[in-house]
Amino acid sequence: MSSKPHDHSHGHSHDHSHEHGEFSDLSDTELRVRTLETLLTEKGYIDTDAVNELIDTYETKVGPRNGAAVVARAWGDAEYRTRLLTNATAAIAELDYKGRQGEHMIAVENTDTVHNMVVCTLCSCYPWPVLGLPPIWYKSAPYRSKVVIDPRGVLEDFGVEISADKEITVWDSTAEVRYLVIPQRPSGTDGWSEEKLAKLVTRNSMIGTGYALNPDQLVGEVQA
Amino acid sequence: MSSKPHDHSHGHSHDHSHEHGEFSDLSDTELRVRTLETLLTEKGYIDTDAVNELIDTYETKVGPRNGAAVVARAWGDAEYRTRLLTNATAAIAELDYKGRQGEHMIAVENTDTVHNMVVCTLCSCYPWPVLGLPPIWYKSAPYRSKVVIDPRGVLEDFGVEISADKEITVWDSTAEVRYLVIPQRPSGTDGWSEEKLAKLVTRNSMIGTGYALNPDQLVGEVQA
Amino acid sequence: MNGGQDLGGMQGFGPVIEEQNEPHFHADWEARVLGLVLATGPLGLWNIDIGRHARETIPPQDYLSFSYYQIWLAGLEKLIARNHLLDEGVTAKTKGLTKLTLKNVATTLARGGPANREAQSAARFKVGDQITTRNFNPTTHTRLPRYLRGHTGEIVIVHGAHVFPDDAAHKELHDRGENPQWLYTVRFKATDIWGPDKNPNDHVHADLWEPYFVQ
Amino acid sequence: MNGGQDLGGMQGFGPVIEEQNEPHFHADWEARVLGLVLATGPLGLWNIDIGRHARETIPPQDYLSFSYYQIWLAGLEKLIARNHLLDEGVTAKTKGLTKLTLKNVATTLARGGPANREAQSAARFKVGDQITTRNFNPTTHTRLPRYLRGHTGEIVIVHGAHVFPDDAAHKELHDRGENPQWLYTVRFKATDIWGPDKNPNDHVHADLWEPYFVQ
Repeated sequence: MSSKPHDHSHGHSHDHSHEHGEFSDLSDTELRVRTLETLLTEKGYIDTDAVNELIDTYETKVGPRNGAAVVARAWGDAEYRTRLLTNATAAIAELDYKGRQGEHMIAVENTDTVHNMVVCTLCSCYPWPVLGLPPIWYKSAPYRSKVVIDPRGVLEDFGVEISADKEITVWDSTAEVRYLVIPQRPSGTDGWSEEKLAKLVTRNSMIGTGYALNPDQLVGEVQA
Repeated sequence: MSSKPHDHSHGHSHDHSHEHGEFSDLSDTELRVRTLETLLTEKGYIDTDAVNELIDTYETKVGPRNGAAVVARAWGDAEYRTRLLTNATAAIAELDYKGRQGEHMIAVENTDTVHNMVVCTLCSCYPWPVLGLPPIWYKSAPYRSKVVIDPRGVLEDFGVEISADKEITVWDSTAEVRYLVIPQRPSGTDGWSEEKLAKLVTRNSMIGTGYALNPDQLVGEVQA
Repeated sequence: MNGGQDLGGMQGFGPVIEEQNEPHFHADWEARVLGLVLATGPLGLWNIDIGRHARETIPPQDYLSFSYYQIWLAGLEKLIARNHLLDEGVTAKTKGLTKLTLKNVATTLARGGPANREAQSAARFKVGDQITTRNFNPTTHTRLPRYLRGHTGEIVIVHGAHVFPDDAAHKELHDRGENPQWLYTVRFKATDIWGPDKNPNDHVHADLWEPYFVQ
Repeated sequence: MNGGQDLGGMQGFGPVIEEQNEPHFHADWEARVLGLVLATGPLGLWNIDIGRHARETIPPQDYLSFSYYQIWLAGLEKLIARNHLLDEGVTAKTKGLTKLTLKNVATTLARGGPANREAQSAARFKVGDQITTRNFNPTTHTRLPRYLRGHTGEIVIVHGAHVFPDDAAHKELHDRGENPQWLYTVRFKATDIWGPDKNPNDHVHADLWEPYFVQ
């Protein structure tokens, strides 16, 4: 039994003081945000309906199913795959996915010899039009710090096995270029429709922290 | 007036959880320490009188007056200065200052052309036998991060002026060698006794974040 | 700047943990912060690089303790304060600003903010060239992370000229505007960046502007 | 390891602020932590390098938020837990350990813990030699900070052989003991370490062991 006499309450003390960014609990943060929104609205800088629509767009309309459709088409259509690898921004726009945080897209393809992983070590750059908003782990210090120095350790964290003689290539999104990983098409999917193929394409497989699902993983699997 | 709607309470929230090191306020820390000491004592690992004596040693017996005596002697005694610059550990031991965190001493001398500053970027290494326990700022992230990359900025933080054509040399205590800066002897102190000279030697002047006092600063000046 | 945001190669944060069935937002205020950031951007008072610098100047101990939307919130508060948006007597009208309305949301998002610009000069490097990154440590904004400074890599993509963040983030310091520079994807060997014990098959790519290279 | 402790060259923490009339301790518990660390060291269960590694493995967001005695406390708790000192039924007696007593305090402090050892071989470098530091990024303990990796400097002092922390901190991983190595003070130009905009007069010195140098 541990003899550590301290608890795990949320919040910890500071002996040093600093002048900004502090708040004691979530309700304080909530109050800060509410006050900010109220003031910005009152002073005419923002429109509540627009704010709601912005949130709704990324909560319900834009997400990794977009990217899955792109990948499925690339798997099924050799000419589309070539266009995607040559000019990803245009090829993705063919499916009407474009705009903010997807202005300059590059698609990188996993093969038998290369596995791609995407990160933004400096902030949280992520291809919104095809993947939606990034998950917490993508924006977190553990992922951002580790994947460039120990990508194999990150794959282990995700329970993903990879051979030591396969190249791992990490793409650090340091500019306004955004990366989409095209995972390898699973075997046993010959003749599948794009709709059915898309179901195999998980969000993590398009970041590089996972593979596409195998057909036998499809039943009952929640699509991330 | 600032319109920021958040307060400055001590403590802030964590959305992520981690498994150790958290505690909600100082009284929790106090409780942890008390429990730890009680258990260690009960199980026979430590002796309360010894713990008290260890604390008392560094609270009341060992401090920067030791270093000031060393510096004053070096200022007044050319042969001692040579011994100090050649073998600081032995020269400092002549004054009976030695032991823990002073096992391997090097004295570095400020001149008209070189100003020395001491840091431990990786932890808090400090020459205890001559300077006692380090002040908070010496152990703090601002000092440890900045003095190696921007020593002139640190001097500015301390209100210390230095010419751009004087060399600043920083000593990062990465091993068990400990550094003592010998500040420049102020003018107007000819013929002063070692006792009187020692009063000019501040703690900061022996770390390099200050100069020795001038004679006219001596009256009413609290010796750090 | 070498702030809390410059995380590449740091160690000790523990494993990457994926939350199962992660919601888009973990509290209502997170959604509002996203909305506020997206809604205030079109006011045109700051660009993406200024926004990033506002976040990366959060003191490292806070940057690393905050959740990501707390970082965004702290950054947004700075930008709002710096532009005096909430000062007494100041309104969008007095500032001559037009707010984003509901009917413009979709087109604004679809337009995004392309960073490519007409080149001011010919590209100095081509695919296959070896480059060495500069060693510098500005206190200002840069997108050359510490772990890629002073290393040699190979150019694998030439993107054209893009807004140069190191200048675009600092209108207050100098008047270089967007100062577009050639942008390249550079391929580095993991063994070159991190040392010989790394897997010799592994590589890291980053998108770097011409001024980041030793000329 | 590239943990929260590796602070050299980080930016954004703000100015160095000196507390006027700073007390030795800001709370009673700080004094007790100092006393506990100093009193448990002589039990001989860990050395200074193991102690440092216990502190630097505190997650960076905590390391940077804790006060320094909180860091010491968290490190001490780890060492105590790892050595099972407080497990049920375990005592100093059952472990065969002798506690530091009052009468031994002065001599124990006066003796300290010298790190110099007999050299296992001749020194490979002498004063005036140029050396280049290795580029490595171990997850284990090292005293070669990130900001000094892959840089060239000049040897200015030869200290003799000292306990090699990278090995002494990791008895659990390998049995190299103290593996003493030649220790040197190396002088680096600020412009070499940080870039050409630094003052060409300025230098940084660090104490580095022979295995840190490219051979």
